[in-house]
Amino acid sequence: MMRFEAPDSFEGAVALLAAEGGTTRVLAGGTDVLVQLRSDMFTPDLMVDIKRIPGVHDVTAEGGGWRVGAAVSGAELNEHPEVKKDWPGVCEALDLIGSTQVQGRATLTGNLCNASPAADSVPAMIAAGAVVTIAGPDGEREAKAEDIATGPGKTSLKLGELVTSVFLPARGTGGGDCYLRFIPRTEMDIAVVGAAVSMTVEGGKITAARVSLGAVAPTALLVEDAATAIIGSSLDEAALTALGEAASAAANPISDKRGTVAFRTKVAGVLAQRAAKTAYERAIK
Amino acid sequence: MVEVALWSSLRSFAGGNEKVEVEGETVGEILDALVKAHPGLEPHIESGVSVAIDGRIIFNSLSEPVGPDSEVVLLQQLKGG
Amino acid sequence: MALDGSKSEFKLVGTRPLRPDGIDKVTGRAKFGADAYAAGMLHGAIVRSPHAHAKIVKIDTTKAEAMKGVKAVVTRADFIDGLKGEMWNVLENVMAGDKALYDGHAVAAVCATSTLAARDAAKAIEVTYEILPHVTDVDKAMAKDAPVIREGAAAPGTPEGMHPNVVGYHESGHGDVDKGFAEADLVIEETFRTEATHQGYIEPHACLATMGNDGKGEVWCCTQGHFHVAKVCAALLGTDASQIRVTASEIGGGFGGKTAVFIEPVALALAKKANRPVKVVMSRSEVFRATGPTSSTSMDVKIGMKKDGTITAASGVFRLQGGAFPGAPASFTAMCAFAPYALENVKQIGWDVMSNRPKQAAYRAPGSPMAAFAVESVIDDLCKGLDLDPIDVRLKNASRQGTKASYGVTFDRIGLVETLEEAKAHPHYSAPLAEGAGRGISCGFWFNHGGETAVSLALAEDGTVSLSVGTPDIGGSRASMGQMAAEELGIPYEKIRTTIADTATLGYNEISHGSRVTYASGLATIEAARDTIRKLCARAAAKWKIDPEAVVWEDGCAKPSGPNAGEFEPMTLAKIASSMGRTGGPIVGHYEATPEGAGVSFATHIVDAEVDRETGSTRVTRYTVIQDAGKAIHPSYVEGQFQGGAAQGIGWALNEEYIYGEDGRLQNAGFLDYRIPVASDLPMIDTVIVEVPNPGHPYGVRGVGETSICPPLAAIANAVSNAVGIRMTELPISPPRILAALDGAK
Amino acid sequence: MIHVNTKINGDETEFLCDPRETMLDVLRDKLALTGAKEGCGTGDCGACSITVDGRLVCACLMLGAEADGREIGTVEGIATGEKLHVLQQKFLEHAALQCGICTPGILVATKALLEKHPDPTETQVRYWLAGNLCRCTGYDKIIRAVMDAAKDMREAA
Repeated sequence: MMRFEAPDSFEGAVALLAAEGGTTRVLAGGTDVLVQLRSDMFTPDLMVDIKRIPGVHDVTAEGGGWRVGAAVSGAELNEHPEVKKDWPGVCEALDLIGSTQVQGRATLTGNLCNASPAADSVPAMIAAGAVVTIAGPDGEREAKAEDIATGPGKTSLKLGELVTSVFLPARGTGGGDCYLRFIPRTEMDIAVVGAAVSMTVEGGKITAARVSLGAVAPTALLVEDAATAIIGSSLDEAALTALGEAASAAANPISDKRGTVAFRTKVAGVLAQRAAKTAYERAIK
Repeated sequence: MVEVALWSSLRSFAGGNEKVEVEGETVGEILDALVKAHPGLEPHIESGVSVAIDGRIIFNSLSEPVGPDSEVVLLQQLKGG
Repeated sequence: MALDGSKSEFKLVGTRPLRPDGIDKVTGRAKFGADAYAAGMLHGAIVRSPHAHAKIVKIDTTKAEAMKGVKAVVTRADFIDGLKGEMWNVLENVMAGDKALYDGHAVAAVCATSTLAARDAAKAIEVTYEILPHVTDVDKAMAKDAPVIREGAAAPGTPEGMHPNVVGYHESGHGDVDKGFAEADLVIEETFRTEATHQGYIEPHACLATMGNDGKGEVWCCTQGHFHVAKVCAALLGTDASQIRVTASEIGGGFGGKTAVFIEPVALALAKKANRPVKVVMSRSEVFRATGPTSSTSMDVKIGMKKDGTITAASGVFRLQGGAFPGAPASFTAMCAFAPYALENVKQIGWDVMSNRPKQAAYRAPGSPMAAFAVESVIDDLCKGLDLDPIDVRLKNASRQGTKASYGVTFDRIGLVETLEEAKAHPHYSAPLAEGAGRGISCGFWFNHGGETAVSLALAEDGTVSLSVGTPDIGGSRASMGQMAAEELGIPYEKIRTTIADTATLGYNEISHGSRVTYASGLATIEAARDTIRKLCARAAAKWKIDPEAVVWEDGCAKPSGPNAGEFEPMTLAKIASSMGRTGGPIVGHYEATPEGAGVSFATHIVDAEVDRETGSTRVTRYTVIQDAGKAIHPSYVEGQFQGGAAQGIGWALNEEYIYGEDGRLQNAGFLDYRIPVASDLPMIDTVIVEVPNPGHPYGVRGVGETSICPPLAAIANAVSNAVGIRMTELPISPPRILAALDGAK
Repeated sequence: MIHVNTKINGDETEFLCDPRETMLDVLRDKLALTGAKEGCGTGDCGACSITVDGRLVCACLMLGAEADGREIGTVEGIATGEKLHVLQQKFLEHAALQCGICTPGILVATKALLEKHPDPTETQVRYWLAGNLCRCTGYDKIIRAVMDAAKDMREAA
């Protein structure tokens, strides 16, 4: 029999999770957890709802960046004009997940901790250099977004740990990011390929960049070769070609019901190029 | 006599003929006459056939009248979605 | 019952009144299959095979039976023995016997005091399987070494020496195709494949059943045919059809998929054993895994054409996989394939093949859309090869009144030419096309159906009317029935309430299928109204002491037929009804028949599609449906059928498919990965209603529900093939397939 | 069992639920509010659309236990007494439903849309409704009904 708890502090949540001898799940938006429950894929012994914890619905300015609470929904984040201005790629990535209804609940934290290789917001967070805060029995720690998922459905979180917020760093001037994904329909599908690019542009030249790919490996990839391909360029044809090739080369996908190896490999390059173009336009605007 | 057209896979059960002539004034009488004349047709007719009379497909009604000049075509049984 | 020449002016037919069930449906009050509750009700859950093909060695229910709240468990042993033919197939599908035949095949069921308790108990039923080799592909299932689903299932006429999985054969045609091909200037032969698709109704199957040990049962369920449900349940449980009373709930979509019976006999068996009402509701994954998808196909089509566009010969071989039972609509596919064209030489062959998949169920014009995909693709390639306009070529070869159809009959009045002419004149066909886009057209054909029908029409003392029909309303038919009754009786539409009567209160009605409802129940409604009118006239005649023949019915009143009949004030329906108890008793009109004049129907579709050549993504940007409706009773719902068929066809063409893994398990048993079109995928869908009256209906009605899904597969395939310059021969035309084709062409 | 106090369509409501029961299970099986339908149970079809504190969600993707202290809106609360909401009236006039199983969810979703975007474009309506599957209509008449209702509501405002 599953237990349900809704603690009013992260300390309380950690205590519940750490004390549970059986399996546990943290309930933020629930858009993955409840699907697993209904389809009998996974029923935890303990479900901990964190939405009653003060501050989890808040988006707060911090050191030029933004701290996004663990229960901030896609709809809420996309109604925040300043975060949207600084990190349009992260916002659009979260917004792409599921329907309007799912947007009423889905969170960055949940998308990250569900550890699906195809999670839309994860490549965007990785490209953005997002850092998450983790509460646990040994106190608080921080981790890079790319260090959370370790494989499909698996995370580096230890017993009793949970993510309390996501920090999007200061954007600074000349910054732009973008996330694109390929799906067969226009909405409602899981990404067949996802690509996020974040960059800083000074005087028309890209001075810094991060490129991340989703759904082409067991976890979202941070592709340094792809970033290297465009850093120093003004995103000319040669740089774009090199970017596409680097992205396709980094892709290590499987064939499944959503796409083939050949398709994903090729489209990873196409989307990386298209995302880079949009990120560049946003950076120079 | 009414001339009845058979679909190709039925012909081997009626002496290889594309068309056979039988007596009958309704769909039911024609089907009975077909079985009587060509017993090999019985399992096919038993498992269900439709009969087209002058272009109209008769799905179930055995009492549907058939004239001596009617075009009569046996079809595999039709249903829909 | 033939077309009533005198009826050309209509007051209500052709208008768009609000549907009588509308307010219930916009307020959430309408009761669908899963919305019924009964005192003391239990919840059922079904245990399903996770294997594609396996011997059932043992079913151990002891753990489940010991669980809290569990009231009964049933297996095949709780159903009747000794059934034959299709009833045996249905039982075997409803509850597996010795073998599980597909992933999702029901093997046991349990009921408990809550849905959670029932689901938990279902998980606790231990089934021991011995896994057998399986096959899910149609061509592989016909191969010599294919695993045998079942011996001895072949229908009479199946050629000898075939694999036991081959269970049906159809061959028809006329002329000499070899001679015809020799006369052609260009002959194209191509092989096509389509994957199985699901009807995808949004409401999962649901029912609530009670059954006592006296053999009397009650069922509430969402079905296209509640009389059929009663018949099947009685047969499977060994009781009398008249002892099972079935009420059709509101139905949340069917499209053919709810013509089959799955859970109702199980719910009855559980209810009987537990002696309490039992509700069974399928989950979405059960719907995909265990209810009828359409057949998957593999098809070879060869067509020859002269330089002037004349088709000299056409032949096709159509192989359909229909799941683990006979019944794939291979004969329909074959018979529909070339029906739009007047051909001197034509031959078509259909194969019905079993595999380890769920038993196929009818899906909107079963078998026809796939045939059109193959045939209309080849015709387009011939047009391209001979530099001819695709509409001109179709017009040149189009079937007309008097054409000897490819499947043997001679067509009566039909409307294909009219749809093609409308298509050619439509602004869509001549609109400029965006760079990189393609335009496709296609024709489509469906037989349509009549079927057993009974309708009853009772007057109330206040002059209002209760109309009882026996065909579940799957798309607004209560509105059109009300319109037809009101048209005949000459009273306001609002004075009629149309009800779908249960199986105990009306004569047998065939399922709502074959696009038959507006045609057959409509015809019966008109005739029941005319029967009522005869009775009303007789009452007036008795009052006036004149001959009933001297009374006519006009504008809702009985009137003397002329000056010779005498001079009397017209009597309204309400006036006659108000005194009916004292003038001879209740007035009820009725009509029972098997109308056989369903007119065949044709459509032509035009579609524009844009393809992203870097990702293989296709967007449908413009869509026009032109179809012959004979006579549109309620044009809004006719348009709705056109648009719905087109949308389903778009899904079938581009994204929808059953995906089986190497293990024979269905990999996409949910709306997440079984990708039906969403609102943002589609453009507005323009419609043109062509009205070429059906000679077999008093108002000229032809069924419209099914024909609309026949052309889209081909129309979209033609548009995409035109956009990318490569013939796409396999559905769905998914992005990976398009990219692979483009890469292959480089 | 968990004891929950909530407000549904403005009415104070309390219920007991199993921790595994979804809000949809509670609405339908405990409270007899069967307007919200289960088409998938996995958030893919939108037939169970409700609002929670004004935010559009799928009732199947929410536990009943989460409703404590929230305000829930369902299709049963859209009409005011016997007066239909403009959207409901327009859906009838445009024949925007065939079978009607998706209609409650679509009405709840479009009401939320028009409260947020009173003057939406066709594209906006289509994307907002992408999570509400309709298999009957091809969406054409639904989109027309929503656009027409939006126009009337703007004019009345």
